[in-house]
Amino acid sequence: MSEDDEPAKPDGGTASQSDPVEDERSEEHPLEWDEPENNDKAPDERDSVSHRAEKYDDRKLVTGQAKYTADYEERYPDLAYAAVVRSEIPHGRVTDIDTSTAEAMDGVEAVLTPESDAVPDAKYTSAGQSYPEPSPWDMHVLNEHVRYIGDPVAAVAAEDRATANAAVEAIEVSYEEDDYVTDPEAAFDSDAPQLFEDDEVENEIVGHDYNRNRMAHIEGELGDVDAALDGDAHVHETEWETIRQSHANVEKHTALAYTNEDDRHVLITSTQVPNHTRRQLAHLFDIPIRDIRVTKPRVGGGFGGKQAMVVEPIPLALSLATDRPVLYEASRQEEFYAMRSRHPMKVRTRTAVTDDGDIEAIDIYALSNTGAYGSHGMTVAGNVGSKPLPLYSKVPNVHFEADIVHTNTPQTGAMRGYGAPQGTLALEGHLDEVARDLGLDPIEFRRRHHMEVGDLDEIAGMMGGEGANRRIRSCGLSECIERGKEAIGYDDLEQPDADHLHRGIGMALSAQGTGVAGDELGAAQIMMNEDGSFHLQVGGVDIGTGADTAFLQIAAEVLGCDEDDIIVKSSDTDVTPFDYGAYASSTTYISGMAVKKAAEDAKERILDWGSKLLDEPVENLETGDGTVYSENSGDSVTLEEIGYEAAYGDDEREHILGKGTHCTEESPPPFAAQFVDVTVDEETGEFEVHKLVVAVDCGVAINPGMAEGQIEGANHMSYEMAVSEGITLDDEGRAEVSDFDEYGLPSATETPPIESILVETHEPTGPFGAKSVAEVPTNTVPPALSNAVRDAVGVRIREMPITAEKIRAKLDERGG
Amino acid sequence: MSHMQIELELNGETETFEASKADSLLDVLRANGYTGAKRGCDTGACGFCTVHVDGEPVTSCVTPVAKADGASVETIEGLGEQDDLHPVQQAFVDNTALQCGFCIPGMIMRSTALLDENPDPTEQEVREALSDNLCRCTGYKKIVEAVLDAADRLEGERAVATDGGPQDDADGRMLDSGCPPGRCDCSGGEP
Amino acid sequence: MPNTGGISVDIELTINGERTTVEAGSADDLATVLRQHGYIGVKCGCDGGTCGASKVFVDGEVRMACGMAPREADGSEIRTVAALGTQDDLHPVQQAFVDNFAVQCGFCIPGMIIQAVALLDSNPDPSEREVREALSDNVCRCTGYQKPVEAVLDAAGRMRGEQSVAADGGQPASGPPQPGESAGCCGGGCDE
Amino acid sequence: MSDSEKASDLDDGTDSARAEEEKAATSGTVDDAASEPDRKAPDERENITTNAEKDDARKIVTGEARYTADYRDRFPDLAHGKVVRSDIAHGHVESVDTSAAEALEGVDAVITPFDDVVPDKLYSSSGQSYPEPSPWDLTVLREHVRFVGDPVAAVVAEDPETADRAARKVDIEYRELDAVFDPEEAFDEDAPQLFEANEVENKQSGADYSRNLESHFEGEIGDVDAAFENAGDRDNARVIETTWETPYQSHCVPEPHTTIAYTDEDDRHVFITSTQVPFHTRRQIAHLFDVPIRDVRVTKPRIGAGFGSKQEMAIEPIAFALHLAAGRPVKLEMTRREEFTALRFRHPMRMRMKTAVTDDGDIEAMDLDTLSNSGAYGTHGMTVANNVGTKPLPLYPRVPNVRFSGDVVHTNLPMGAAMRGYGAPQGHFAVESHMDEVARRLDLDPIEFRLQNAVREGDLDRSVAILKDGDRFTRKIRSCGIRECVRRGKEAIGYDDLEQPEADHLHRGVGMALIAQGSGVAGKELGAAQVKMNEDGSFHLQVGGVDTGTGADTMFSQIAAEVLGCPPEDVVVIAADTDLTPFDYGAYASSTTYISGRAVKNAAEDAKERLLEWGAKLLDEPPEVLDTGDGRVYSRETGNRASLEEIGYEATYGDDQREHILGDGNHSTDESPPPYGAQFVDVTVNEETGEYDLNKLVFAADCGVAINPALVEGQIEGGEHMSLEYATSGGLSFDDDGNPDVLGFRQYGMPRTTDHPEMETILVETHEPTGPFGAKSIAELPTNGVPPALSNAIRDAVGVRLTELPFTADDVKAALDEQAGGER
Repeated sequence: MSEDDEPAKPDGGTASQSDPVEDERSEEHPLEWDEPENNDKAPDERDSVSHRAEKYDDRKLVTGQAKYTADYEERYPDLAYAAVVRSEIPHGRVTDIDTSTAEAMDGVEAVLTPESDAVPDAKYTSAGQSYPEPSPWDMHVLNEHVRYIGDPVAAVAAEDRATANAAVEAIEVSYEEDDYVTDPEAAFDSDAPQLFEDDEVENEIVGHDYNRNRMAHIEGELGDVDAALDGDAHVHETEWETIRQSHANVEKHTALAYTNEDDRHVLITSTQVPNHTRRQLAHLFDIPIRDIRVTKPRVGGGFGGKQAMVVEPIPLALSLATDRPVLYEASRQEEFYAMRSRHPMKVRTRTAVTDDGDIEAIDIYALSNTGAYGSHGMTVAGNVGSKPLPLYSKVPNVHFEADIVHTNTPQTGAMRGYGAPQGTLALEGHLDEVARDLGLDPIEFRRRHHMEVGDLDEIAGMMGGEGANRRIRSCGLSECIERGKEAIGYDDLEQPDADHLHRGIGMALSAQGTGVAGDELGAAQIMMNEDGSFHLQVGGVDIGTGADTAFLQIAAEVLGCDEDDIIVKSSDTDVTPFDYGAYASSTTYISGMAVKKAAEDAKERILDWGSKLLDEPVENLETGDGTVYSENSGDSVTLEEIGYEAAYGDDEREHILGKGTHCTEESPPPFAAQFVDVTVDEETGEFEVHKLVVAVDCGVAINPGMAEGQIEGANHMSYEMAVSEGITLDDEGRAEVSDFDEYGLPSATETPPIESILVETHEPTGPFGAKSVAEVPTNTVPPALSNAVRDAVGVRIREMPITAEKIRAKLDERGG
Repeated sequence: MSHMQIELELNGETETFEASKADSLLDVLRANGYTGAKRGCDTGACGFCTVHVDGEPVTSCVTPVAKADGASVETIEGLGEQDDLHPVQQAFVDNTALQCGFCIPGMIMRSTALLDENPDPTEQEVREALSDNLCRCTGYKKIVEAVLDAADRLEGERAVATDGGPQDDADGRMLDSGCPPGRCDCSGGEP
Repeated sequence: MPNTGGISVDIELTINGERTTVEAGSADDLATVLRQHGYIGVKCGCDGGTCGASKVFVDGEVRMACGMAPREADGSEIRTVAALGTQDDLHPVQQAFVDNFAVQCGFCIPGMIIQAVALLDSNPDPSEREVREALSDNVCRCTGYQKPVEAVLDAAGRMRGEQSVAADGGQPASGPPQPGESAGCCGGGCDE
Repeated sequence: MSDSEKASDLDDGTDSARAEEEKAATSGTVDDAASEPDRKAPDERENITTNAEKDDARKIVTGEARYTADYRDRFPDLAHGKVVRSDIAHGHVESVDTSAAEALEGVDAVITPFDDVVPDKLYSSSGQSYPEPSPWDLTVLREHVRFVGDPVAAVVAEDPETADRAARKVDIEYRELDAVFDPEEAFDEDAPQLFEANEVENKQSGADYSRNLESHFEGEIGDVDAAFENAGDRDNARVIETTWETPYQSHCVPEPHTTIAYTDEDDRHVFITSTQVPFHTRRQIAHLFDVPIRDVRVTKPRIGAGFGSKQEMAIEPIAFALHLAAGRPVKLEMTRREEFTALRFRHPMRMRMKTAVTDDGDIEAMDLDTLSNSGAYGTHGMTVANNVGTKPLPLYPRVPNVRFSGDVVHTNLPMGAAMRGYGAPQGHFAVESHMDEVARRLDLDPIEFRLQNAVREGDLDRSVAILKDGDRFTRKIRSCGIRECVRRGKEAIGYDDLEQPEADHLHRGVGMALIAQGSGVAGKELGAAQVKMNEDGSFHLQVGGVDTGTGADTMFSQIAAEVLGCPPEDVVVIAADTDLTPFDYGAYASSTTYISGRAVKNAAEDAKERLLEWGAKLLDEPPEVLDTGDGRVYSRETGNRASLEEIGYEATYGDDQREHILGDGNHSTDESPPPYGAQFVDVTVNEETGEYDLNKLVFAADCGVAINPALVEGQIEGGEHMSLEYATSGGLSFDDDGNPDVLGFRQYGMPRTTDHPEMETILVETHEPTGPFGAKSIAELPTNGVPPALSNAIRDAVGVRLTELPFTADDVKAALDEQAGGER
């Protein structure tokens, strides 16, 4: 995701291409990177890195002993349970809340309404982003002005869940209803019902126009697109539409708040952004940051749904009101209608392409439906352009524009891919169409234009100013395409015997980023124990991806010990250093680099002690196999010996510590080539996906097993985006999905086999050459499946999801 | 083990507790989260567990809970809040009259009992009143000073800031009271 | 505490071999009761019976505990994921999930493992399709089911003794060696 | 300033220069100190020498502070332990019948020395450096019992009552052995022997277990025998010898030893325990139970004081074994009776002091010998006995001939161990009473005589290292306010115009004792700390140092705040958790301010460098002209300023570059500068009854710069209380079978409010260049003074000398009668 499209940054970025400038850029963004030694390790030199180290919490997970937030229940005998009263109307004002019956109920500890003292009335955004957030402050913890069916209005704490739910039922809310609007185009009308008065928003975003329900407008251009479009080249135009997808985290949003014996306001919460949440709670409740502690146990998946302070204010307010620990666990129904979802979008792509297939211009326009509130609205829309477009960084004229519009529908937010899936569909579907129009092989057509090592990518920075331009230092796209083709059997595809069955293959490329360029920070500390083991304290957040294990591997690689010799403590704002959190595919690259720096800092001290004990100059010494050894004499001393000597030695003593902090302007893209093998029944339109193949260049995979897991999970999510209806809404914007059985999450039987291929490149700016992997495979199945259907039966589906009915309709259209 | 129900008027609220006949009042208080009263000897010899029963200071570790049934009990939890201390508590804080603090809840309960019946005690009277409460850290000096200080505060209570603090400062921290470095005697030097 | 919304009842259960009487509020489902008694391996991912995270064995049958009233289970024998193996001595299915990286956030894993064990009891040599069928009502959001399916097939092999598992559970024969294996008991750290 | 410059700068022209250079070379401290702007005039201090409110004070007075036992509610399935102890003084356990106990409902387990969960390794419970300078002579549960109170078995049950009942049902059969209770008798060849050769590892110097000798040591400077001979032959000099005896003393820790042991969801073996030494305990548990150090987590909540009794892994192993046996969290809480009969005590000692002195009061030789009764086991035996000499003898570093020797002997009585003062109280009783006696016999003013010989700034002190080879630990005295202490103490007690009571049978006298201690164990300490800045300009401080109630955490926050330029409450202290905080040797040897505090200072300065860097960016001025203060970074030149909060937000969320401002610091040193004190006692003795009244205690202390004067006064007053008890009451006694007579506070004479005379406390500020902001230690110093000062005061009042603690009216009466008899 890219928050570098910040409102603060005015530069529309019409970057000229003239050579002197290009030279300056080359200096600003050199191809050569002065890389720390030992960062580039040949496979046989790697001890921990790129090994399939066992995920350190797996044994707890498979024995059911791992603790997620709700599992801490037992630790608080006086725990109270929260439940929330939510708006039943799409738009209006709360005129009265009758809490008397609820308050009279046995076991009810507190009932909070927007008027209660414990409920802050400050405006805020739930978006877990840098500060000030590039999202408008347009939310309240509890709302008097409700804007969608699901908006929180009141909250209850009771001594057990049943009582809390009963109390919620017993609360009477009266409304004065306002007109509402659920369609983004309609909402954009000047006479449409207006969701926000001007005084209802602070920290407004560039291009906002609340009279037209527009929370932001963004635009950027390279070269002169209009000129190119008016030129001789063919102009192609296509329109695409994407679904409202649910994160469907298996663990629901859950947070437990209490005040401990040291007066620390503690939140045990299922979050991707502990440090942002700490800051946001402090501002919202006007409590000093230093008095709040946010800690994250095991988390049952985030996918962006927890890159936000979604539920934490409710249990904290209730805990302050009741003076008891309070647990709030959202229901699955709330997950579907009152938490977060992927922005549904309409995206238009236009290109100017010459007959022999040179792309002269690309123009993308996106209309994003941000729902009732604006968290992540502008930045997600920005990524619709800034993630996929750089794939074709050689194209001279590029324009991207987006409007982000409010409707009286459930709130959207960050979701894995963060705009890139919508943009990738619009770009990769479009280019496939163009290629076929021109009678070119779609893959060859891509090859001619896609990004290569050495390119200076100005598109990523198109809206962020030249500072956000980047030099491409690693790119495995060609090999991804090669190996993907091979794996899917592109060149020798067998058609089914039955005439009405047609088999086709579709392909799509994708690029993501690795962290938010110039807007990330990670830090880590290491302490050595006398037995040669280490404590690693790192702010980075493991939400199930295995990040903690990757940290262990990176640290172990540097310190020359086994992963088991390191105890990792992560994401606890009282104990671990700062981190922006788990989003934007930043964890391995940013937090991992901070870990590497901390380990190297400690290693310096270790080698120092080694040289004392071995009586050899530090320059001769290295760590490995749990020892410090001399490359000259071959003498060695174990880390344990060093640990004991450093802690208890006679001469002098030292606790060997290391610290590291990392921030960068870089955000190198990982790449993916997606292949889909489909058979379509031209009579019914029914189709069967035989196989998904996705080849990914994530630089050096710190843990290939975990990297594959990321790819397969992301591809599954991407597949859902292509074939599932997502969260459908009725006319009032009410979610029609209330539980898993109503939501089209592909089951094990409905999910085609996924073959993941790791293409190793070396990214000099990443820890041991690593880039990111978590998001890029989320972007590719919709275009690749659309392309495959086109390949099989010649019809194009542009509106997700792809269904038999739609294919059948198109076939009929064509037939008739 | 035979169990029974015990009803206490605890810090102003009527509460009922499960208890076994063998339990002391201290056992029951601590088992139910009132851990302010400390267990120091189980023989009534150290005073760490001092609470008020019907207004009288008693060592709860040797008070059979059965005997306290129906009684009104005051514990340290019933006095002040951290940001709104009882004047006696505030005086202990401001006089640094505590170190490890294990004896302090008992010490304070004993002191409030004293000041209830004798609002203006002499130093000797304070020492007499506290003579059943042991302290290993302070040598009693600052504790005795704190109780005498508290007597003055209670006397002029209306004049004292709402937090019972000696200065207007909201949390009454000496640092914030602008005492000149090194020459601060708001920790109650010689009275 | 039990959901005393209404009356609460005592029910007799044998949980992982231990006979016990538990108090259950009438509003409680079996998952809640089990969780309250420390069997947190039973997860609740939905509002009842749709995600499979709460699967346990009730008298040998796989049931979603969240969709079951405690009374229904009165007197029955319950096995949760905790009964299968310990962290140092994993059940082959658990071991296969670990070795195949079939676990990410892990929230759905206990239910999935219970289902897999049930499958392999009845069908020691399932096809990939049969595995997918068996897991079709277990919701997983992280893995795309790819590695869980591979893990179950691998486990089937192990249980049929086709692949020998190292004493420590080890890696699947296919997997590359563990970095730790070369080092001594504490990464070469101890001087014995 | 370079090492050598510094060395020669301090060189007093004696042959110490070599030693100095060596020291400077081996220890960075001197140089560090010199290169720091460490000395701050009082008006430059923002957060030190201010009485910052003790960070936990409000929790303590509201009863919200949590001590170990108060965590019970966090563990719904908490089980409770109880120890079964030997009721014979010496013997072997033949059999343990646990069936009746196990049969009780609610009993989880009963463990004996023969169980697998109970390690049979030998270890020392002493929380000291590694390997401990104490013999490994303990086992967790004991088949060979050596005193009444030795742990033989333990029970864990669902509630404390059940555990007690079960413990009473454990039936133990013994084969009794002869016991010995007197240290001199224990010395005989044919005395019962407590340890077979194979029952001890890590033996200490001079051990001879066939004679129950745990350790023998001696060291000499110059030629003491020659000096005595020479003095004996002259008539302008004389040799004076005295003997002294001290009893057992109980720490009387308010909070009995308590431990909760469990294994958490991350498989970490966690101890919530009232300890002074979390990191030593972690290491010892790991070695004893053969689990990796990395899997053990030791954390300490609020501590109900330690005074040395918790510089011990006293009960943690039993709690852990019970946890392993029960498979659930276990709480083990000692009773007061166990505290008085089975835990730890101050070593009883007999001492002989001999000096050669000229008639005009020059001391030519000192010879001190001590016999320490270590009790049944050797924890801290040798090191405590060492301090009997190495703490007080340095009061007189100019004496050319000094000898110090000692024997540490086992008896079938409870264990001596670390206790506040750590040998120094015994030593000061002997040395400072002896000096007073010498002065009176020479007809010199005891105070003038002392000052004539006492330590001065710039002195080179060898006697502190008299038991060590080489000059490494010979120390340069860089700060010494002892004369100022005496001057102001005299004034406060009214030494020069003492009024005698009207009544003829009442006699008033004043006694004085000089006192010295150390600041940490020279060359055997390590402290470390980390500082992390939050975006609002507040800081998290992670430090290994252990606050046992002294206010150390508050002191840490003041030191960090002084460096970082913020108020102490902006420093959130996270301390003494082996998983979360850097390493620390723990709270003992008066090391916390000097060692851990210095580590905090180093860490804060490391973070300050980064602060100034960021300040430089924001203010666009070079870091050199910037400093921190008042919640800001400001320019000394332009006066421009940026608040720490601005810097925090900029560093965390800035556009250009970001950084989490971190600092870390370590401290270890060969230095251990002595704090000094002068104890004055004003007493009135009734010559008819021997009864005496203490009119006033005055203690003047030089602890360098007091970081928090109010907390320092608290330390002094508390130390004097303990010292007062030592002189006037307390002590343990045993019957002929070694059964304890003292079972609780009722039998033990711990002074109450009404027993306390008026106390006056005087702080004499000096600047110790090697300490954080000039600080030295304070906690132990005041524990040493009252016995000698009272002995001297009684001598002053009625002319008799009391040599055996505690002093009762009967002792005084007896002495008076003897004196009368002598005169007759």
